[in-house]
Amino acid sequence: MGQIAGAWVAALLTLFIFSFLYKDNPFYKFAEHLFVGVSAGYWFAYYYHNVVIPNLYNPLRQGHFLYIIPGVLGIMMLMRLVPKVGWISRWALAFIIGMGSGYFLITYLQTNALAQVEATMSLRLNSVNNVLLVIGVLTGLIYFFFSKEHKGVLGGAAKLGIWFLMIAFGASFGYTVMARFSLLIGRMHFLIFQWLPTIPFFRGLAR
Amino acid sequence: MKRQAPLIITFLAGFAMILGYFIPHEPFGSLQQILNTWYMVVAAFAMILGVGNLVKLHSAKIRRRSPGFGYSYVLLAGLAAMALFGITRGIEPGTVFYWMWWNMHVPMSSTMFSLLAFFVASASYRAFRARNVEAALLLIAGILVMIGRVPLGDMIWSRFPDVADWIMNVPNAAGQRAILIGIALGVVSTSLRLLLGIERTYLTGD
Amino acid sequence: MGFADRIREIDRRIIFLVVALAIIIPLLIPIGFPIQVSPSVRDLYNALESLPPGSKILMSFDYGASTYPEIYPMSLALLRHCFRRGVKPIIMGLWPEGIPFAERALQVTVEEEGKVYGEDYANLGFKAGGIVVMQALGRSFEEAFPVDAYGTPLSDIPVMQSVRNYDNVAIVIDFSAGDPGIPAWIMIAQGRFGKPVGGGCTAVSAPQFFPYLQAGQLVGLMGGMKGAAEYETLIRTRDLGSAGMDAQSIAHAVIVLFIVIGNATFFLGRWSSRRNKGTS
Amino acid sequence: MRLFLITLSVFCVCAVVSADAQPRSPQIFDLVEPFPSVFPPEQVSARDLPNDAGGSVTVSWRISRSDPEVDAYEILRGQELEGDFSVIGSVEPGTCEFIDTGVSDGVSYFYAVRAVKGEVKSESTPSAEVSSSAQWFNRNRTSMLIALAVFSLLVMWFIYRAKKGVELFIRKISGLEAVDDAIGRATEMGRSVLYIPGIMDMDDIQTIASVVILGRVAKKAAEYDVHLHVPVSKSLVMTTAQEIVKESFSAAGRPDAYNPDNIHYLTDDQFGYAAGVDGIMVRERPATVFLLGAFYAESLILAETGHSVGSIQIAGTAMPAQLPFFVAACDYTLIGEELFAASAYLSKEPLLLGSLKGQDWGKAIFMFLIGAGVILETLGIINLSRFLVTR
Repeated sequence: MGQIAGAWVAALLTLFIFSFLYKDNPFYKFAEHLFVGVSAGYWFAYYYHNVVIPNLYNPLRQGHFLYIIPGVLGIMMLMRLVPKVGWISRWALAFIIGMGSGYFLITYLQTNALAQVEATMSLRLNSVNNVLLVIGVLTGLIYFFFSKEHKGVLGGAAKLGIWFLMIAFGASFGYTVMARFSLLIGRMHFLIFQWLPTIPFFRGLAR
Repeated sequence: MKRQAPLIITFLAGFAMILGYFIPHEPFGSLQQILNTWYMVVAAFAMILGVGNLVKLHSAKIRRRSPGFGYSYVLLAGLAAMALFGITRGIEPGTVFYWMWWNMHVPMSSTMFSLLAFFVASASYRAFRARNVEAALLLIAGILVMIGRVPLGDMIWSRFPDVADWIMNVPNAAGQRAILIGIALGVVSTSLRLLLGIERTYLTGD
Repeated sequence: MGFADRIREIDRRIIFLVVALAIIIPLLIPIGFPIQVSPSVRDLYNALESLPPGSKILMSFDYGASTYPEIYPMSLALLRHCFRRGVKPIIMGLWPEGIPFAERALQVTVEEEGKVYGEDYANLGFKAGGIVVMQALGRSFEEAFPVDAYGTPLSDIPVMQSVRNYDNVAIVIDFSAGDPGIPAWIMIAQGRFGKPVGGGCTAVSAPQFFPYLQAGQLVGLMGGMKGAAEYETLIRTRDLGSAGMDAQSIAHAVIVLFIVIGNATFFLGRWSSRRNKGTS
Repeated sequence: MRLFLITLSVFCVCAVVSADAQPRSPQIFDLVEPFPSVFPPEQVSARDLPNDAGGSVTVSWRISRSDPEVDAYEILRGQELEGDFSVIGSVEPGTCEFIDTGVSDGVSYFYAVRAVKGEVKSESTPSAEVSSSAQWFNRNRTSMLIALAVFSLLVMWFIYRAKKGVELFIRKISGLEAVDDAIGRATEMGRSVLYIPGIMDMDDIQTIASVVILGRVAKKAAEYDVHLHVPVSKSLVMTTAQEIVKESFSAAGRPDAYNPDNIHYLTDDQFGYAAGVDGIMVRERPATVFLLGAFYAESLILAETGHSVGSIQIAGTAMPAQLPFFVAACDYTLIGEELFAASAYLSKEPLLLGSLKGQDWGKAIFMFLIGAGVILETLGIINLSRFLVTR
């Protein structure tokens, strides 16, 4: 019974969301507000069980007092609610921004820059493909030059670079289209073969 | 002090992350992991601000009887049910939280996600037009890869999959690499501006 | 406003309707486009086909709701193949959402093939911990899963009685959508315990596993809905994957058609406006 | 039969002795009589794992000659050569390496490995002495340190020059040139400006970049007296955005026009957020939509809905997978690096512009490296790329 009720709730909400494609309407508004509420509640409970309990409450109870620091930073964040001392929340914010900057500085330099440069410079110019690859990377980089006007030779190279970028965009677009349809097929499959058969008239569709 | 302290904290936190990368010796070796845990705790605290903001805005809507205030009841009910059941009764299979998650959150999420199929169609109808050379390249690469990846393409011409693969592996790879290297330099420069306190708009004011 | 203009500014809801029909109709009335089987899927099929009846295989469901349209059809095809060959699957999941999908797939296939729980297959349920669980399985299945998904001790399940650890299963199959997934299984089950590993993953992530295939660390791989459709071709059962492929092919064709129409009207419009300019 | 076995054993031993110049294991001779059912593993060596935080030793060996019949290898560890060795782990046949993570730094250990087949155990000679230690620098990452130093110095050098008042030229970026017009359009139409800073949290550099750009946009919105609406997906982004917008409104001389309720939280959930923003778009019909920051699959859902209500859309992200969708559906797209240049471009502050110049020099260096590497590689002179490898 719970399963059939669940299938009906799921199916109706699915249809409510699809109705947005026609135009904004009360059904979509209902689903949208329910979705925002339910998902915010979901993440709230998720954070409680998967972050606060294992990463703050448990360690503190076991006497790892280093964990007082994030607790204090968290409380600083909440100080925003008290206008007079609200400025202290910036300390917590400064910590997060600093941490994020340091982390991304390193990871991007390694995985995006050095790894890609390394992969490109180990190519031998013994095939058309490799020559094209190297030209594509170099001209693509020229497109991103900010401090030189794109004129003359530089302009021509930048133009070639943007062509490579456009082919890349078109190709990735075409590549992902397939996976996007799988998702829609999955939803349609749920509606046709799992939900409709709960209505006696359509029982024959069940698979 | 009020103005300087945040800049110093930013610098120290960033510098600690960088040191943790280069120095395996403790306590530096596990710095990245520790600071990341701290961040998650702060983000969890901040969640109270976010959810509080949501509750405040929608209860104000109800109080003021603003247009569509009825939906605010729906939102608050969903939020309260999910958060309260989740925290008091647990989130394992068999709980109310799990039932709501499986029959409300999951189907709405995947339906929202599946809307992409429609939007991909309308976007390509509009955008894939050979207005100029750039748009034409986008169009041609897109169509060739699209056709090369389904059985239909294979039926039309058996080499279509090879063409699609070539586009993915040569011009696409070149373009992506240029983008990735550019992004890395942008990130490095932005991070340095933040760590050195040159970009500080996020901290100004009293 | 001429005809070309009207087509160009077409209400996008008409496009949405056509897309929806392009998906729904092939689902209801499968067309059956021929499907080319790629070598990696055939390898996986052959690996299972070569097992003697009565062999046991470990099947891990490591995916969630957002990727289920791509991966669920693969699990149906593989379970069918196992049951028909008399191979006994032992099901488990390292993602909490994986088990509900496994149960649904079992419900369908068990009924079709007339199999019995405990005799022909077992479901150990979900266990959190990823790599730690994989390592524990290497020592003993009972250590990782003291009871099955329904609370029965493993020693009371006939099919599990002769299974101690990886040594007693022929192959590990992983339905993988991320981490923990295929890379971790290769590292532990294949690398540490020498078990062949095969599986299925999303279309987008398939290319990153090609090196493992080339190195022989993966015995075979299904990528996306297309992989599922290819496996269905091999076991001669048309189902979700094939139906999905029909829908996908039609939807692709529809999009390409839209692009062609869009361009045709665009050039038609430009041509007519140029001509008008000439006469005025 | 017995004679045959003895002959065979002797033959085996001779083969072993002649094949290996390494110290012979005394066990082999002990095992001649009776017939050796299992050969021990050989050449056991143990070394400290380099570039780590200590606490780990890597043991390696050559597999036993009777590997196909062996059930397992057991790894033994002792602190004295003549003392007790205890089993610390066991691995499958065919394996020739084991990483022991149960050691204390600075303590000396000896290792041995034995092949096990049923009840029979055949042990190798012990390894040489080994002790683990933690390193103060990960040498695998030297190239990263150099790269980091070079780029930091470049960026700082150009910032320093800008401070000295050296004029810097910056080319036109059309997506950013359009910002003024886009906000002006909202004034003319009497509609709002919607700013979406992506779905990631404040620890993501793209979100930080986006929030800084929000500051510049908010200042213009305040000057033009336009309603600015910022729904966000993370609580920390909400608080930061509120601060920045408030500050920008004061800087524009309109602190009274600032309303914190215009910057509000929806939900942490990716598609829940997309559903909420779509609702806002169709009901509010903003004149202009900014989509700047880290986006995933929701990118096209938002961009298509924004287009359908007739908004001018300026998008930008450093997520390579989402760029094609923005390029296809939006009026202007900031591609990758351009997103990070936006704050400098919009502010026109010399110090920030200086850092852009530093970025350009970075690109030039990389281009030079690629060119040189490819030429040297093609001519077969040297493989430069291996100097860049980091782990």
